[in-house]
Amino acid sequence: MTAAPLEVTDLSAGYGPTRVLEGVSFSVAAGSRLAVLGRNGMGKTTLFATIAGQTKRYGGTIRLGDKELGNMESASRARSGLGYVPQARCIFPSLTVEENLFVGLKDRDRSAIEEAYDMFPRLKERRKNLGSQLSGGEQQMLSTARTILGKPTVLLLDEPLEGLAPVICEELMAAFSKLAAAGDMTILLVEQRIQSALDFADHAIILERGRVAWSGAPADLSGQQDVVEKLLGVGGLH
Amino acid sequence: MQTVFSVGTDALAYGMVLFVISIGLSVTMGLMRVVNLAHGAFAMIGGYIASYAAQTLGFGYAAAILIAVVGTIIIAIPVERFLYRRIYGAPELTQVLMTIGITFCVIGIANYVFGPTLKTIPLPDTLRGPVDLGFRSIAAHKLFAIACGVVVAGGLWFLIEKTPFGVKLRASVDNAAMAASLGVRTKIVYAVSFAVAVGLAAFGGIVGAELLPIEPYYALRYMVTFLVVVSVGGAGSIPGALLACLVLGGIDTTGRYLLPEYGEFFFYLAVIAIVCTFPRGLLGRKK
Amino acid sequence: DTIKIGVVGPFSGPFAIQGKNFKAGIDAYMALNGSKIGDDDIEIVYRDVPQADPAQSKALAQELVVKEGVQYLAGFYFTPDAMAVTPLLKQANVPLVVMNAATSAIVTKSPLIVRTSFTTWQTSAPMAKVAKERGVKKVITVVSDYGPGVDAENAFKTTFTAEGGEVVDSIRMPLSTNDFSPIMQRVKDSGADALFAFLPSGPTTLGFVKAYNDNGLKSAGVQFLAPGDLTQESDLPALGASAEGLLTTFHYAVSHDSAENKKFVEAAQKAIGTPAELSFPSVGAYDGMHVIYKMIEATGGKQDAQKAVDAVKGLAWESPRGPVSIDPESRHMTQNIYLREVAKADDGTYYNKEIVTFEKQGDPGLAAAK
Amino acid sequence: MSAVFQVQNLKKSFGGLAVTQDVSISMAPGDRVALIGSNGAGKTTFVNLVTGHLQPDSGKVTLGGGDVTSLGPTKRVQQGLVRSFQVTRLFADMTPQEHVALAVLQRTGRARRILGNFHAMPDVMAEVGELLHTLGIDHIATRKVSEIAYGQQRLLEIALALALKPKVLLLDEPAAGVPQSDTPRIEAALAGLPADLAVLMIEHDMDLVFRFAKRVVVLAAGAIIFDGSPQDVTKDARVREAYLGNYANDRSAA
Amino acid sequence: MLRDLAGLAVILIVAAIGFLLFPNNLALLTRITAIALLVLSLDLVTGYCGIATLGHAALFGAGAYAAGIAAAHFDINDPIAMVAIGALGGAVAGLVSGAVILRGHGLAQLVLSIAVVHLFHEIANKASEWTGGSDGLSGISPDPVFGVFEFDLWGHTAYGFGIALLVIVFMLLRILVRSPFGMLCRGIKEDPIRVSAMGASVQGTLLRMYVISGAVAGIGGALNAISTQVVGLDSLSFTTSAESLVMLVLGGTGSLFGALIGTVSFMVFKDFVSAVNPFHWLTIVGALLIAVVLFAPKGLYGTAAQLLNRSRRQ
Ligand SMILES: Nc1ncnc2c1ncn2[C@@H]1O[C@H](COP(=O)(O)OP(=O)(O)OP(=O)(O)O)[C@@H](O)[C@H]1O
Ligand SMILES: Nc1ncnc2c1ncn2[C@@H]1O[C@H](COP(=O)(O)OP(=O)(O)OP(=O)(O)O)[C@@H](O)[C@H]1O
Ligand SMILES: CC(C)C[C@H](N)C(=O)O
Ligand SMILES: [Mg+2]
Ligand SMILES: [Mg+2]
Repeated sequence: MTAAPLEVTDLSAGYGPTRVLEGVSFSVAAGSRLAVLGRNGMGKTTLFATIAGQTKRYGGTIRLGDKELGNMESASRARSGLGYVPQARCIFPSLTVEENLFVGLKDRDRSAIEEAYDMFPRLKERRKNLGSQLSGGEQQMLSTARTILGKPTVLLLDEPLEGLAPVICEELMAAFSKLAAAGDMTILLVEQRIQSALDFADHAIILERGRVAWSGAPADLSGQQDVVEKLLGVGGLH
Repeated sequence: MQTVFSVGTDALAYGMVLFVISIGLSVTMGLMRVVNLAHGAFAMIGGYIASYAAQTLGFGYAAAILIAVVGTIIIAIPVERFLYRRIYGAPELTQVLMTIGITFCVIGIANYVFGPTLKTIPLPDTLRGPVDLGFRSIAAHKLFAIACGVVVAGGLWFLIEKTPFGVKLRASVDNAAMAASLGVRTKIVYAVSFAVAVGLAAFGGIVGAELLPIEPYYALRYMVTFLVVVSVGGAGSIPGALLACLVLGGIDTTGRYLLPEYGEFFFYLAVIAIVCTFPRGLLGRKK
Repeated sequence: DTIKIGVVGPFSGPFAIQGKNFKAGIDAYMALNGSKIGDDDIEIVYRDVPQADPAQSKALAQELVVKEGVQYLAGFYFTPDAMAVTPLLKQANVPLVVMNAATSAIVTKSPLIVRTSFTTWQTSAPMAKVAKERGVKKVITVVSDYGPGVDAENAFKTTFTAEGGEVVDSIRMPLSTNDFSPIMQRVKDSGADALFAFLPSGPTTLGFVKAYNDNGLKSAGVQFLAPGDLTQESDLPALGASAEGLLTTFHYAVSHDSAENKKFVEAAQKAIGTPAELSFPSVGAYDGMHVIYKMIEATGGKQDAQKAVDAVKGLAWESPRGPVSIDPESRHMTQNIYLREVAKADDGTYYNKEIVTFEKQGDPGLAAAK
Repeated sequence: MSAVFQVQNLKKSFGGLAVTQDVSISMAPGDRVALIGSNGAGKTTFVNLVTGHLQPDSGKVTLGGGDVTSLGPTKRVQQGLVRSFQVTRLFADMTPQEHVALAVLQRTGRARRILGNFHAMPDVMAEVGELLHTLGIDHIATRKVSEIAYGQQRLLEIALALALKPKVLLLDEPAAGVPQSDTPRIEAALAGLPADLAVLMIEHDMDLVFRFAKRVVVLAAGAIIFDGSPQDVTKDARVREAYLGNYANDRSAA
Repeated sequence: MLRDLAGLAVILIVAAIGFLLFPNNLALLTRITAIALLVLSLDLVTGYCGIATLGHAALFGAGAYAAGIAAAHFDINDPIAMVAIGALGGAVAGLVSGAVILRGHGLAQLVLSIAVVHLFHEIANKASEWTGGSDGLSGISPDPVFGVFEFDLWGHTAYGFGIALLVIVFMLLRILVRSPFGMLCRGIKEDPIRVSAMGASVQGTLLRMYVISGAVAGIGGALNAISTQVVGLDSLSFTTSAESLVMLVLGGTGSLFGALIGTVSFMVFKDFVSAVNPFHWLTIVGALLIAVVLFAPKGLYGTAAQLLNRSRRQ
């Protein structure tokens, strides 16, 4: 599979009566890496969930490759190449690690599960464990590995580093870079560790109260101290 | 000694009949997480169709079973599409309300269409009458029920634990939204599972009709029994349900033999004891 | 004027068929005897109590009296439901005609009660004589563990022991029993020559009778004796061949051979729609209507409960079940009890065939209670 | 100073997997300890054992000198041993205000009252308001928890633990999921804790660990491989390899 | 506080409307009142504590039998004393069944509750010396209330007495559910582990609520015994339990108004359709339940409240 472009235009979405996203537009070229930044509760998770078809979309369009995802069901989006690693991990608690991975395979052969084990040897050790019996970090690995097994063309990663040991974070970011570099996937990343996200991405957007408040290249951001402080609330990048 | 054997045989037979009827409920309740109080209603529909096919249309037993199972599934399709689909993942109590409502309707309709009398499904000659086991005689249809129980248990266990479909079903139940985001077509998975559960209910209703006869109130009369058996076994666990049926069938049968006037006490005390010792059921799925 | 009669019975739920029979009996009576007495129109107001629920029964009876203004209360399939309304009668100035509930004591609860059905004592006691006559020495009783079951057990035991027979064991089984194999095993092990059983009419009787056959009791020659609840006509199509030859004692069989009954059955079967559903509660209701009509005639349509009841004390007539009369003392029916055998008719259906008649039986249960 | 909290030879295995192997730790009042270790090293399990949510296979936990090994979780909390959860456990239908109020009421022995209402208890309201303010979630104090963002839930989780005024506080990844912009709030809340309180924090955010901890304990495969000062931990080869990776280099460089 | 008074006013107004519209149906209205107490009591454990139970009639029946036996066998005929005994009986039954039911969770809990109500039922059936067994306990003739108001055929006294009890209980429960204890119970419903991590005893709290709930159900049972002067086995049956749960869910769990609305609408609807068509009303009631799930998934009150909230926000 080769990476596909993603284009979001004028998207608004939310939960029941509460609107969270308003007129969000951006596009990501095939094979490139977008960092989605923003403070607590600004709608990053909502944005990803809407693209994945799990949150109510009020208006706007989402195009993946040449397909309009608008009213598609989640399953069809996944089959069109969308991969989503949610912030809440959402592993299947009553399935074993291996079965969890199996679900992510889509229609690939069972033997492909080994790819996940290569990526996270820890999972291989725990393959017979139930999802509910994994440690926090192991769940995070499982969640990421499971989605990658499905060979998505566009991958949405919502805070994939949360709860992972520093060594593993490094390995994982390296793995993501490799996937992107191989031209297999377009990657969108939400990450609290801003520096890691900026190091990884070739483009960034910042959400503020459900709107895109800034958009540009990571390098530009380092220069704009005021933006960083206002939109990200941190004293400076290091 | 002979008595022990004899009571043991009864226990086995009764337990297996319970198993065949309730196992479909273990699928809806344990795997699909729907507290399906209408399970008995589908078993009853199966029984009615079989009875109608055999009595009125003159089909043979095997053909009647087939017609009834297929017929029940066909009836269940719109019910699943328009009613059950709305309560997957809803709070348990909402499911209770909906499925009791469905049960009431089915009872009312059955009463209207078939009248309030008992309906029987004539057995073929081979399954009729007693069979001599040497130390006692037992009804042939009970042996048939035991055989059905074994086959159903094996088949269902394989389907759920060993096939890709089983994995997808369990994943959808754990987290439907996530399963969908991984490309599982959860609606289809659910519909198929529901059809399997309903088909099993119908099958059980027919095979068990000799002990639990078909009449409109069937749907409520045995609801508690099914519910108890499935939960004691651990909802969603095929071996668990089997074990529970055998244990409870054993306790019930022994109790009724030794102290019939306290049979009910034995049964429910045993239920309490088992549930307190194994809060997830005898072989319940871990969550 | 319109005179209203309030009828309480199980018109839905597991006993719906018995309620349906109430209605059939009432409809049949009104079809044959008109729905007018003098200038008064008779109107029936039905209220549903699906399962024994005395509180609901009382609330509905009260509503019938106060709101609907009924002059007569009737129906009542279950004893507790009938019992519950007895305290109302006097103040409401309404007689109660019990069309089924079969516990002896009901009639003692108020002088305004008349019963046109039977009591379990009344239908069970003659069976002891049958057993004795047929040379049965040892009997085991098996009954459902609730009021009527206990009545049946006591009635049979008392009479049979008085006749010199022996009851080797008495089993009371929970109403919820589905699998009777272990019970039959007990019966077998008890060494009794005969089994006396009571189960309420309906689904469980099927499993019971089948278990009797399947566990080899029939082939071992253990006789099956029971009051007629066990082989009510509406259950017979299901019981079928497995019930053939069972002996029961009861006050009414649909097959009863008399002109009166032919007329009744024809009308009642028409009323119920499905002829095979006709069963004993219909005759209780039919005769109950007869009694009420007589009461209305006697009072000229005026509401006077005591006068109405007094008017039918000692009343005798030819019922579809045979000659009957209202015992002035107890206000319960004196009637024939028949020994019947389940037999196959020429058309392949099964029916209760009357073979012996015990004439003019009162209620031994009331005497026993004293 | 004598130990307020002590764990001796704690062992636990699941099936064949030894998750906690002979762990002993003791803490004195005022200690600020960070417990780190790679994923699946057994940190959460350790907390569960200590708080009584899991039963150890062997070993002993003492609190303020008394053996609490056989006590249930509730009793341990009542004796001042409080934890926060790695995966938030909150009451979805209740508001942050109600959460914290409940904790305060429980601490002050009023949670079982069947009369009255916390809105009418000025001391409770004051304390709740203050805590929510410290953690920066007072603006959503009356929203339902199910409607607030994950990061805010994490902060509430911490507020709950603080409201119980523990003697020993165990924090399981308090900053995971909390945006960088809000970690200072957590640090501020921690800094404001009474000096004699002993705190043990599990955390993968090394910046936070090094700012907070006076002592670092490293767990690997269920066993303690390091127990010492933050300065020394970055120099320990095993820890660097098993856990810190490049972080140690960055740090010594910075 | 304002809502309390409003609630009180609504109950009284509805009670008065009931009285004026159906002056000849007071027996039914009284019965609804008694069942409303049962459903309120169920709401305490199910709606506020999240305990799934299909056996709550055990507490109601225990109260009814306690009051009934006191009257029939011990000549305690003062209605207020009977209510007190009923409350006590219900509380004891609550303690016993709570102790059993609280040992399970979810489905297991449901099954335990079913077992408990069956055991209660069986015991009452067996102890026929005391309870009248399946024939029902009769011979209950309560004295006039305060020695003045006789229980009459028209049911005026019973109705007034019932409404008075309902109002008192309702007000007390309003206070209870907003108290710290009530909040603790809601917490347990959402996440018991979190509550125990706060240092509160989950089992102890729930058991306490069960006892309170038992007392409330017991009062309902006693009212039923007093107003109908009989107690039948059905009062502690599975059917009654299940029906009360249906009423609660219909109205909306977790709010006292929901419990009341559920009871009134279910009972009135059922009475109405079963009077119109005693033979096929079950189908219509079934359809009603389905319709409620489809169109008012949070129950009648819950959904109405939600709609109101939404329109207010917009
Ligand atoms: N289920 C929900 N119902 C109502 N509102 C919600 C719901 N989930 C989130 N929100 C609201 O939507 C807004 C955006 O939430 P979202 O989870 O998208 O933020 P986020 O940027 O991912 O934050 P975080 O960094 O904490 O993960 C928040 O204000 C939150 O309160
Ligand atoms: N109930 C259980 N049954 C079997 N294994 C378990 C169980 N609970 C935890 N484990 C295993 O024990 C190990 C330790 O888990 P623990 O949650 O303590 O790790 P942790 O150090 O907190 O990791 P993380 O930093 O990822 O949260 C893990 O490998 C996990 O898979
Ligand atoms: C034997 C049955 C007709 C008796 C009836 N159920 C009663 O309670 O009296
Ligand atoms: Mg987020
Ligand atoms: Mg952990």
